[in-house]
Amino acid sequence: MNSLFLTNILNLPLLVHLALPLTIILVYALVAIWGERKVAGFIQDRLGPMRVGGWHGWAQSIADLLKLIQKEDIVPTNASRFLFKFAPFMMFAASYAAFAVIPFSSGYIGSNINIGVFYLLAVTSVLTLSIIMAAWASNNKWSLLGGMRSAAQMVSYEVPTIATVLTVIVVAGSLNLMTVTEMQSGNDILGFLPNWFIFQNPFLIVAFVIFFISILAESHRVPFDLPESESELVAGYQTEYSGMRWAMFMLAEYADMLLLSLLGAVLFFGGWNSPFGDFMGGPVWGFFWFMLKGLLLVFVMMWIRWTLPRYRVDQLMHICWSVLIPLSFINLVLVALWELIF
Amino acid sequence: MLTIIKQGWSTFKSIFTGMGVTIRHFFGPSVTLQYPDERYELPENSRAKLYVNIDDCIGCNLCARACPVNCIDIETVPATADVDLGKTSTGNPKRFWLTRFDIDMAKCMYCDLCVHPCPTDCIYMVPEYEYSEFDRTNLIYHFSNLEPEKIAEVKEKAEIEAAEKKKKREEMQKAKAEAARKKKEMEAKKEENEKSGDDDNAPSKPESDGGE
Amino acid sequence: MELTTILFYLFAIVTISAAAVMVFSKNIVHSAFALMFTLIGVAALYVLLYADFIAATQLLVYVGGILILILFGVMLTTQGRTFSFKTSTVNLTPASILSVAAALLLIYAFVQTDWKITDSGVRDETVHELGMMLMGEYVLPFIAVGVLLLIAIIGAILMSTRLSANNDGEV
Amino acid sequence: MIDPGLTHFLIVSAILFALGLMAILSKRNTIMVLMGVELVLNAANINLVAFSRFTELSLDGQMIGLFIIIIAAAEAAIALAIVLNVYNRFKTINLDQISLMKG
Repeated sequence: MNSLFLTNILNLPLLVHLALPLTIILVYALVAIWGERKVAGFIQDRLGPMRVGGWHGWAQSIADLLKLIQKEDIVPTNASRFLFKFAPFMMFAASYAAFAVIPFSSGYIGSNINIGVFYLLAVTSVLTLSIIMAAWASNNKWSLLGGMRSAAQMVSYEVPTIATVLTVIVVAGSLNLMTVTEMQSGNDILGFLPNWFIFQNPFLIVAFVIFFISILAESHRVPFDLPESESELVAGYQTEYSGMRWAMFMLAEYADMLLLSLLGAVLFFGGWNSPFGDFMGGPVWGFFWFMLKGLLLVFVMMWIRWTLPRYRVDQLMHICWSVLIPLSFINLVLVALWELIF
Repeated sequence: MLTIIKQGWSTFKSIFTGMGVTIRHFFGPSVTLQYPDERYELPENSRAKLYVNIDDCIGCNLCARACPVNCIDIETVPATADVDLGKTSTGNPKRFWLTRFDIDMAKCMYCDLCVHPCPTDCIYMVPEYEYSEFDRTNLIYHFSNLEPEKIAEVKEKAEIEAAEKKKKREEMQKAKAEAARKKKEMEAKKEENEKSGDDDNAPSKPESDGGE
Repeated sequence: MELTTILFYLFAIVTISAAAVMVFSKNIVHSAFALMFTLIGVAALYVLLYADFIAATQLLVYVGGILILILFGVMLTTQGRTFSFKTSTVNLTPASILSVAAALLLIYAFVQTDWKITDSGVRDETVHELGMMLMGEYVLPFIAVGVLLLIAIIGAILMSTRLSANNDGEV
Repeated sequence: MIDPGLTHFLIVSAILFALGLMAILSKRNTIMVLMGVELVLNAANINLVAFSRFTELSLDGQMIGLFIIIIAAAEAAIALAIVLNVYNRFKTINLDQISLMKG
């Protein structure tokens, strides 16, 4: 396996590498949007979409997509046209680019570079800028407020995210997500538990909790969905968008959600490793396990969405700066000590 | 430090409690209906759409008077003497042609006040709630079951009869007036006679009213 | 022609044209977003130079940090409610003469110099080596930079808090 | 097109440097000047990384580039805090208008 970014790009069957994560994202987004509505329905003792496509309305997202494609593409009169049109694509490009370093199974990773996680975090930080871009270009005060909130939120929560990712990196000793996953194979802990990082070190459980809260905030999920809090800001930075551009935003948000969930699955839950040792191993089952873990985390995100109310902006910042950040740094030190001693 | 830990613990506890509640509902049964496929059955005495059993209506107008929003509009024509409209199922004789019995459900406020005064229990609410329309005028329900020709015929007949009756009554009144005048004259005469003393004519019994 | 060559020219053009847009744009927010393209282009150039760690750092620090700071600065310091944040240009002639002269001089120097090129070729594992160097040879600058960052954070926080405390005061 | 060598990268950096200089010299807005400074720093950084690729400087060049990025971050934070203070004091960040010493 080539370890360098550039040579990797040059050697591969480019189209396959481009198409594979894109297909995964698109299919996932269709399923997840339908699934989110179903989860919402079930939790509220409803059934959710039931009509399109027969069994439990499975074709609802496809119908929605077709509707969105047909919609008129509206650009506000006083908007900054180029930035307005460019922002959704940039946002999707940023979250799509980050999928390059996710090891989908033992047989497939987009680019097996050494700086894996670091690259992922760097690329996703572009998301923030594209949100500000969309917000400012819309020339709408709700958009701008939502965008500014979002920027503040994402920049703040990047700190605990990176700190918790760092704790895992301290344990694993590698930034390469493939290597990190390979280190978690086997079922040795207490004889039956898989060798996942979350079971290896008690402080990594704390790290996972912090990480999960931070990715909730980073992907703008309830209870941290202040950038688009409907009751205050209409729809935040998406207010002026319609049709396909709005769909791009939704796609990017869902892709971001999946990306961070998959990152959590790689870092804490053993990536594509089967929970039963060699049973149901291999690349294809690896992909199945990996997506299962990622989608479970996505499901928990949806579950939380229909449980908790939204935080206030100051509470949000308080949670980040005076709880999560100190806790994550203390936790980093404790994890390092644990690794040193045992 | 201790308070912070306590606070954190209570935070997590409450979050997990809430999540427990939601997951229970997640696996619980749905309480909604798939509307166009399934429908909710309203109880029998629910207040929904108004219905008039026109065969039982005697045209007494009580419901229209009871209605606070004037959504019931009734026009009746008295039946002529030669037709017998029969009786209602409750035994009341019907004496009017119901040429119009319109209920404007757009105005109706489902107060149920029109139902109770009805002597024959012919106006009541039925448990039906799907009657939305695109045009407001479609919400005016016409309960009268007479065809326009019949209505015209009935009206004509009624008019003729009314005219006859009127004539009769006029005549009668005239007769009455005549009788009264005669009586007066007679009385005056009698008085005169009494004064004179030789008249012993009994006062004639006034003619009774000729109306049926 | 190799793909790297095409990529180099592509990113060089993107970098330079975005920088030009940044300098000559009338609207300061447009300038900031043009700067973003420049920074991403520079990051791509780093990748072409086999410096993947620096490239990612560039993205994380510049695009995800400094640029957002700059945008916040723009939003917080622009008076009025106008959507267009205009900036004026002064000293256009001397400035352009000076910068064109600087560019020509630098290019002349770069082209004329006989560089001693030792192509190190494809380099694996810059992260590992960089980490070793940071903890070995460069440990003193590393600590110094850490202290500098800490001071910068404290200073920035202090200045901003004084700002909000003095908001309605005498300053 | 020739394969990019050291000189190509240096030329790109030279042009970036000139554009940064242009922004510093010709703009009145403090934040625009700051952005010009970032451009100049990036130009220097490209040079260093290019040297590390093509000359004996090796990884030391990248190391210095890393330090420059870190210091640029610190500089931007402090500079923007200063700009905010200046704005609070003068209600403008136009460099020509915030001079107290009328010379």
